[in-house]
Amino acid sequence: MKYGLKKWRLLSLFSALALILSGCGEPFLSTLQPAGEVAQKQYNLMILSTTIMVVVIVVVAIVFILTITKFRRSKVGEDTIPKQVEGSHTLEVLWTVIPIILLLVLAVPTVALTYDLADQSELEEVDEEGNRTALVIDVRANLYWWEFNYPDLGIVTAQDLVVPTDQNVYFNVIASDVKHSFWIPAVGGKIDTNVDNTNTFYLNFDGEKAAEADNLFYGKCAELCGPSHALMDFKVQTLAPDEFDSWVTAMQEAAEEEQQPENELAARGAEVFQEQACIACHAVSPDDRAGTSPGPNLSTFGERSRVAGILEHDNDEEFAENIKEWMLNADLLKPGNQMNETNGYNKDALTDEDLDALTEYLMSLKVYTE
Amino acid sequence: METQQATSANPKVNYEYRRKKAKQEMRTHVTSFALMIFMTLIAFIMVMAEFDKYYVFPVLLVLAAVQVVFQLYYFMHMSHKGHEAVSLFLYSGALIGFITILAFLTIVWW
Amino acid sequence: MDTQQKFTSRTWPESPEKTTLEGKNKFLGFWLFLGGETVLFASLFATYLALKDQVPNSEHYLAKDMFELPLVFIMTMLLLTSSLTSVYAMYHMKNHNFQKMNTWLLVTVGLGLTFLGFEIYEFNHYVHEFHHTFTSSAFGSAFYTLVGFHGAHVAVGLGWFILLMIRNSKRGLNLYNAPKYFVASLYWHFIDVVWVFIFTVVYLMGMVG
Amino acid sequence: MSTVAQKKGFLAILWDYLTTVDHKKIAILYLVSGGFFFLVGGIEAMVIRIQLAVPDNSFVSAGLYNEILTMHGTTMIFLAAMPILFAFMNAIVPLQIGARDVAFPFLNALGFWLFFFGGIFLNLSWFLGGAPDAGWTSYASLSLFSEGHGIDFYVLGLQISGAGSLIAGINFLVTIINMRAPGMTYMRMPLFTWSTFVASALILFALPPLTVGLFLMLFDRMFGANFFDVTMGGNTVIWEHLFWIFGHPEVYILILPAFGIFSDIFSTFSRKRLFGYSSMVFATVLIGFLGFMVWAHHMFTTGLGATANAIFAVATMAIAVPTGVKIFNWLLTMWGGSIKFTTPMLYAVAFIPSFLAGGVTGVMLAAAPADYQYHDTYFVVAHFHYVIIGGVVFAILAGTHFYWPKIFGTMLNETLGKITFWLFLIGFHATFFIQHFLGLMGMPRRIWKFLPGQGLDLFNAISTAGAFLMAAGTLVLLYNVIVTSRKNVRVGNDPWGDGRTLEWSLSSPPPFYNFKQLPLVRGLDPLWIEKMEGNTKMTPAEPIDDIHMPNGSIIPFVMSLGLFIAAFGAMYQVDWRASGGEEFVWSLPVLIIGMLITIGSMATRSLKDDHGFHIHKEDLLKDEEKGGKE
Ligand code: HEA
Ligand code: HEA
Ligand SMILES: [Cu+2]
Repeated sequence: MKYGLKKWRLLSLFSALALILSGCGEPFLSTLQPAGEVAQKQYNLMILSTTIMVVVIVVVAIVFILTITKFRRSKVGEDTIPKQVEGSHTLEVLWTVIPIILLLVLAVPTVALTYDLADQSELEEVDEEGNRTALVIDVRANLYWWEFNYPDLGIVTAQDLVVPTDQNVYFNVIASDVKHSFWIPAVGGKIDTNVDNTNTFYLNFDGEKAAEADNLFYGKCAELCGPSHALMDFKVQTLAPDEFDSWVTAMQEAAEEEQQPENELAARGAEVFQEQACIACHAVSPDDRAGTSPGPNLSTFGERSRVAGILEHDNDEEFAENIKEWMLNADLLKPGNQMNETNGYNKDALTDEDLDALTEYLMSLKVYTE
Repeated sequence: METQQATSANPKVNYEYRRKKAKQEMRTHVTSFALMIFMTLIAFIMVMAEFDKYYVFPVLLVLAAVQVVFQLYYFMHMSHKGHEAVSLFLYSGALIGFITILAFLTIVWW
Repeated sequence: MDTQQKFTSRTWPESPEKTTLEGKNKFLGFWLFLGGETVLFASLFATYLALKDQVPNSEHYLAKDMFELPLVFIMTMLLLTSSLTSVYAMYHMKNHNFQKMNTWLLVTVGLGLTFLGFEIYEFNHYVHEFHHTFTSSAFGSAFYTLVGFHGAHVAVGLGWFILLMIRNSKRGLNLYNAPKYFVASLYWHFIDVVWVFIFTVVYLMGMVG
Repeated sequence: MSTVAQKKGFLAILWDYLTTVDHKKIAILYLVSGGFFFLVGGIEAMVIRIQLAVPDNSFVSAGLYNEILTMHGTTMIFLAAMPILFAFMNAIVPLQIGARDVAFPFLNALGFWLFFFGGIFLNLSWFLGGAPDAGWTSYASLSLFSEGHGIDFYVLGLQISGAGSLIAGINFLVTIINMRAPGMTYMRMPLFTWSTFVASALILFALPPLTVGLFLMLFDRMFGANFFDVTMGGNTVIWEHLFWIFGHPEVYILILPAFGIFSDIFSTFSRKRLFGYSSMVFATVLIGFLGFMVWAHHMFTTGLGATANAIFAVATMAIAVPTGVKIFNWLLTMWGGSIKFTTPMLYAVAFIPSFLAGGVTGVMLAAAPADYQYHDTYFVVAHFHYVIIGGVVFAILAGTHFYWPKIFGTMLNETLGKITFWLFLIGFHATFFIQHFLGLMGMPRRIWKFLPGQGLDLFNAISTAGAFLMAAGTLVLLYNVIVTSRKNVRVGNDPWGDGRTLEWSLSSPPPFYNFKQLPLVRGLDPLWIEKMEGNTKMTPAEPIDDIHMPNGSIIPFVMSLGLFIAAFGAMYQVDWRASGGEEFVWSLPVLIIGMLITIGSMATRSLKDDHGFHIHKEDLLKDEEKGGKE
């Protein structure tokens, strides 16, 4: 393989690499299958740098293999005393200058892209009425859950981020307890959610690529934040722009009117929700307590792709089971999470009937799907 | 092991010469001390006089730097020979310290 | 040959601190240590500058509300003068005049102690007058840490001088302890160097804003 | 004098080591305790890999995983890699420059005991309520949030052992500047000495920011300060900066001595002088210098802004140039030589492609926008294990085999050595090569478990399998050590036959005063020069005379012990105050007693004159008659 490579031209090397790498991983998670402009640009830079590195490796490998095969003592003779060479100026210059050139080839696009990705001039743009045109989402990271607040639209969700495809989406990210990091691998690099102040960056979700990932990307927390750091996942649902608009409208309407329970069991569940003081931490209206809520907003809970970001929701049965699983074993499923006795959650106070009702109620919390 | 260095063939001459040199040096020390006091005074007066801060800050820093050079080169004898390694390391430390401070003034902005 | 050899002012070598190999090593090692201390204090200064006037709410006093120049001026004069007196001590050390050296060291210690006294008074003043404490704000933590680290250095320097004077009171000057005096005085000057930056950066620039 | 050592009982030997100020014995202390911590860190690594062998595993619990992960990183870097390198520096550098000891033998012992007690303190956390769990980087917001005393153990333990490292650094600097034998100019120093010199300079300047950072953390956690408490005006990014201003140079503190060891091994087993010696020296210094200008590449995603990211990205890439110079010089050293594949040489040869792979991924990480993707993923884990294991650990293993005869007077078995090598090499690549892809496929680092259905299962399993090979290699090495020291076949001055530098001109192990007469150094590779002129020994630079030696002392041990005790007091006084003075009443007295022990022993040291002793000329001559052997 090493010998084969050196005959190739740079370009074919480039594309071959890209091809090999893109075979890796799942489309909803892998950085190697970029599904948006930001990830694509970063991916291109990754490929460029990998290509340069392969060139370096090949050069070193050739010299290396020649050296250790040609100059073994068994070959040159036990008693040989080699010439004690001091050095060579020509060679020194050569292997100083060539790496510098290679690095320049990498450094220029690196710097350019650094500035490119930091460009936020679009945030300043306004329409005739003076409203911001760009979509802005305030992300707040909490011990093991995520809040997504759309300040210009007056709505808020948790755990499932909903975004339109093919437009830049701006994120203002911050953490409320300890530092986390906001990362949607397939769509673009991460940015830390500091406790000190907000960071801003943008992503762009490619419609076609999103379709390949079933319009659902995995998001991760990428900064160690405590025991359940590994489980601080979120999901990203992508919608075509017009669909997104109707989602927003639905959300806004749901915020206006009180939701009516679908059936008796759900109505009982709503009562339990109050009795057990779930409401103290969880809002159930899509405009409630953005930025201050101690627990995730549950207004779209019935539509979530996962329970607590980790437990499956493929069909209703599984969903119900996993909700109960969570209610009873939250501390085991996500060790160290804040839904605990100190914060007023007492699972022993839930009877089986209450649990059923609560589950029914939670499953009924939907805004956009029928 | 060698513990003593021969200073001169004639100890007497050498002794008196050394005494004189040391006295002279002590005199420059007193002078530099006076200068340091003077610079300190200027620094304090400038602040009391409430000049504009963009003017005061650089001057204050320069005064401090000069004072420190006096301390290092006269009081701490860095002007004497045999301080090559010393200055290399002290300046390296100062450079790294400077970079640290610069970073904290520019990219820790919250 | 021997480090305990007795000297007269005539046989005393020109650079007693560097005459023995041990002395030479100590001299260099201590300077290197000061190089490291430079970075240490730079980190403290950097932290202080990043946290200066960072307080939770507007009820807290800021640098320019608290600092008093006359006090700082006196402290500066004390420390600067002590730097000169320790130079005098070294002058006499090099002349092998044990008595005078000790006298000047004593003066140095006196000045240092007065400085420390003022510093304690100053801290006490901030705590009681302005409720500016180590735990009241990030600014407070940073201020007391920076200035306190310097104060601790002063205290260590004083302890060092005193210990040297006690341990050598009977022994007199020799090539074994001459380097010790010398590096202690280097330490003392370094403390003064740090103070120059403290009064400039913390107090004077703090007063300006 | 020297023959008595053989017949001592266990207690006498113990006392000998507790009080020793001999650099060669201190080297052994460093090697043994560093080796012990390497095993501890290695076991922790195995637990990590077992937990991650299959998806959704629950071999260890979430909190415990974080403790193990933190202690693995911290132990390996501070308590294994650094001390083992210190062991070689201590054992070899004074010999290489023709000195009878280091500049400050007493401080040398103090440095070791501080490291030792700091390390023990840190590891006692396992038994006293839980280890630190915020990663080896211990970022401020999480470490302030962390309950219990784990982080306090981290802070105090590193503070104590950090002081030890600083002392060691200064000691080596002064030794190298002041104690070189006649003729040993700077540009004749072996590369291992040079890299020790530069690494020590890095220690001198990199440790203070860590010290300050740890103090701030200590004040915040134990004394109510607010450096990192945002609600009180604090700022957590300060910790990140201070940590990395230390942390990046730290990795060069590890790799530079490794480069030095390899340089010496390459030239020895190629029978050639190092190619491009002066550019190698220059590159070492340059790497050390640039090492201070790049720390923010660990913080590309913190949000420092495009300009900062761009500057630090380019500065980071620049380090590839001097490192490349080194790689090519090593290759050219072998080129035209006569390469003998001994165990140390195998490691050296394998080091080139392994480290190269780690180095180039480093440059990839330096491309800031790409790092937004790599950061905090297994790609980074792969990068640094490639440079650390492919560089530092290989150098440690190579050095262990290479210098073993010089330190202990007997060789390690070559066949077993080669078995260790192949197991370790294959295991290492199997474990970490695949992790690059895990990272790119979206696996964050520091995760306790990964869930099924994300395409990460197979590669993780392979990675774990590789780790078992490394463990097997380590076990073979242990076995090797045991059997060869049982056999204890004594060896001569230059057991490898191709020694070029001064340490090989002395008996193995050297007499406690190293050089009866300081050698006259006539050029680079002084022993080689003499060999080529048909001499069997170095030409002495002085007549035989009395040798001045320092006395042993228990004070370094006691002084460090005092700090160790005081640290417990400092830590539990927090609980004492929290309980309103009800519980942990012993904490304050313990703090005071500990400090008194330390200060008292410092005072003892200072008040008591200790002039050392002389070995008399006659004894030296007698020693010589016996053949200079122990
Ligand atoms: C011994 C330890 C060691 C060494 C030597 C290095 C060497 C390098 N490291 Fe590494 N690094 C670590 C240990 C080390 N690192 C650790 C422990 C971390 C993670 C810490 C944590 O977060 O826990 C880390 C993380 C880390 C990051 C942060 C990643 C992140 O968290 O997002 C970066 C980013 O720039 C980086 C870069 C580099 C570079 C450019 C080098 C360079 O020095 C490499 C230079 C070498 C070569 C390039 C090969 C030889 C050169 C040639 C043959 C010439 C030609 C080459 C070219 C033209 C490319 N390292
Ligand atoms: C010198 C540094 C060093 C070394 C040598 C190693 C060695 C190894 N590391 Fe290292 N590692 C780090 C430094 C190092 N590591 C750091 C700094 C981190 C980051 C921590 C953080 O994120 O904060 C890290 C993190 C880290 C992770 C990531 C964890 C995570 O992010 O969740 C992993 C996972 O695979 C890993 C694996 C390994 C393995 C398999 C080895 C192997 O090479 C180990 C090989 C050794 C052995 C296998 C020894 C076996 C022991 C025996 C055989 C014992 C015999 C028993 C008796 C005699 C009692 N390490
Ligand atoms: Cu780094």
